[in-house]
Amino acid sequence: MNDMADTGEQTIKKFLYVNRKAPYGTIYALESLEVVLIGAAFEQDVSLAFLDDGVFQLMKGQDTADIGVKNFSPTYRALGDFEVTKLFVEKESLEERGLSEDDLMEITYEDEDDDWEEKPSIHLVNRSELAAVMAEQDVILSF
Amino acid sequence: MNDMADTGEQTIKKFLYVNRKAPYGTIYALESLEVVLIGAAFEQDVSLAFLDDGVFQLMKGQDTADIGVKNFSPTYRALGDFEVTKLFVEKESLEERGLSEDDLMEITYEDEDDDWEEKPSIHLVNRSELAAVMAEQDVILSF
Amino acid sequence: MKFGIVVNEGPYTHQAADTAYQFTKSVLEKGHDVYRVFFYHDGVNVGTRMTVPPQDERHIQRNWSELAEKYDLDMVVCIAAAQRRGIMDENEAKRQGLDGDNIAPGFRISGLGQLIEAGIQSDRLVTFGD
Amino acid sequence: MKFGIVVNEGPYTHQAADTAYQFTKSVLEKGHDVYRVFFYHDGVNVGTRMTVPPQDERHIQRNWSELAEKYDLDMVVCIAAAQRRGIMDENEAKRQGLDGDNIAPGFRISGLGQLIEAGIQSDRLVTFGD
Amino acid sequence: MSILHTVNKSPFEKQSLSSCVAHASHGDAVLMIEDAVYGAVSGTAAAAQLEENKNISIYALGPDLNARGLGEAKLAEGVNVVDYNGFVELAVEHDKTQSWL
Amino acid sequence: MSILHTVNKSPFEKQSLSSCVAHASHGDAVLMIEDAVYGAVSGTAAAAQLEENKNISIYALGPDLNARGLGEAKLAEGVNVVDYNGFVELAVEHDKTQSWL
Repeated sequence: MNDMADTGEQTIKKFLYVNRKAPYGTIYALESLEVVLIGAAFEQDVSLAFLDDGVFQLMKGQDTADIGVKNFSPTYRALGDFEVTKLFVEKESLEERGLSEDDLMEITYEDEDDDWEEKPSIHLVNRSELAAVMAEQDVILSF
Repeated sequence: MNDMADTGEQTIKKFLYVNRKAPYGTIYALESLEVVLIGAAFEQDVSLAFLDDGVFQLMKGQDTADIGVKNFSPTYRALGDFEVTKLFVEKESLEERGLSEDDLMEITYEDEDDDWEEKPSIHLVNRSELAAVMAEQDVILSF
Repeated sequence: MKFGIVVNEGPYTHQAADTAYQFTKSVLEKGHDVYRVFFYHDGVNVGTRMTVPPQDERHIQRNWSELAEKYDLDMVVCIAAAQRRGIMDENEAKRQGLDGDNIAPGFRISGLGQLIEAGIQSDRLVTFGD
Repeated sequence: MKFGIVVNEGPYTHQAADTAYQFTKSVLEKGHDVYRVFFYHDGVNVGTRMTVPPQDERHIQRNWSELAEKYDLDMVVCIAAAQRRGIMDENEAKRQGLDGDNIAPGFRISGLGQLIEAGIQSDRLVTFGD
Repeated sequence: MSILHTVNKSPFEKQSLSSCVAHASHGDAVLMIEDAVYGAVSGTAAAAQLEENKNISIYALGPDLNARGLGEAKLAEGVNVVDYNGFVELAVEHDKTQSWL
Repeated sequence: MSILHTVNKSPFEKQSLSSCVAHASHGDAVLMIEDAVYGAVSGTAAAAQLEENKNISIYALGPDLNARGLGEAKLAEGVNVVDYNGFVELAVEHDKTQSWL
């Protein structure tokens, strides 16, 4: 609880949502995203980590028409509107899967502290950098 | 259907139950065993394959008291009474998991065609032998 | 050709119930027969009529119920698996002293023997699961 | 110390609901507090009162309901996940035009905000799943 | 007596595709569906294992590839794409199916 | 700010234990529960990966070991066995938990 900031009655904790599963094969990616959206209303310090098969959630060009399942990938691009702006994607996970950053959707947000400049939400990090992100959290949710 | 024997009205097919999952962590091993027991009444030509984590199902000395889950491992030893007598266990799967045949329960049956002599139900096979067992089946059920 | 279909996972959580549905639909549209669809393990959860998915998502139970009606499918929910997971038809609910049932149209509850029978009677048995 | 517990898988199919139960029981017996137990994904299926497991098996729902009664636990089933999977309380069933509900004693249905709140209010949040 | 093997899990998460390929016999087919279609992407360790085995035919389900944003350009050589009808045809052509769950 | 990592899948089936260990930091603990306790058996590739990493403490849940017929004699060196109470204590001792599902 060392890093927790008490601002009056409001407790602000560092929340990390860990995404390690591919979309569509199971519902975990979608229902994790639903938690992130609801959680945004609580004004915590939110980060998302994408590693292992979780990086597949951010693939561009997803088209689910033929499997009859809803395509929820556009929601990731809307995360900025919910002030969810820190998406850490692990380089090693991409490489092992034959992917690069070019395979991912472009996800940006408008920085209210910097004249609403459009900035990238995705941060490529390597494994040890991601471990450091995990280490500094208060609450880690993974589904 | 080439290998299917028609004996009057009775169709006899070669059924293989493939067990690739560990017990207790998930229910698949138990509910697969329930199918085998019910299936025994249909007098088909039944074999069981244990490979990958499925070999863990046959570990001796299972004691589930402290996890509060029913220990169903004794049922494997009763399979002979249901005339389920062909249990193929893959050697490579055992070795990769640091196990040998000594770690497995002793499972036997009484051979009615051989003066009720007690014989082992477990047959250790290597990967290519197991592939051959799979190839000769009519129906393969895996859970 | 006669197909048997086995569905081992519940709706939404795993894609298995969706893939099985698309596959079964293709089997029928190509003019093959489906001897039986058997729901086992968490697959029994496909057969509850109480799911209310979001409006912009597919309704998995209803998809199956409609397919069953159109093609007169035999859809069997395993009784042992259903009891563990709280899927009941009227008879079972009464027998267990429960105050209501939740089985969806087109599904019936029966024993594991129906799965073995599907294996014996079908030319191909195809399993969908986790 | 205050614990929040998250249960993401249904009864019997995965051990998660059992392990979570044993863990929660130990937390309470050691004198710690449990702020809330939140059931998400297939975990909502723990909260149906219609399961009838074999007599020689543990009754997972009943275990949880009894623990809740003994320690006055707050056990919340996620409404969105519950709707997808057919878990309903009386209010929800009415609202959806369904003819009955199936929620078990000690469980209540509420929103995902209750999970976030558990994360904020608990000293430790421990998740059990597949 | 050939087998249509189906696999539905990502080879980066589970070892079922690897075990399936190791047990497939000459003339068998392996069809990747659901999350297993990630195994069809070229240049990975999973693809290398598929390419090693020349005695079996390799298929991937198109609807699942599209859902996951995997275009033809990303696929390993030798992977054949089929739709649900093609899946049914494969099941008809082989004597039995085996699901590597 | 140390983490108690929990893993519940067999390392022979899924790569979650491997990924967990690769992301654990100095002072963290890894607790194997449910089917992950198979990772505690000595002489396997999984055990070798655990032994490599000397900066983290390794635990396995006793009730799950017993259920699966894994006695102390089969365990790799350096694996500490705890019961559910010990699990709770580990959760208390570390600042947060992370479940590798």
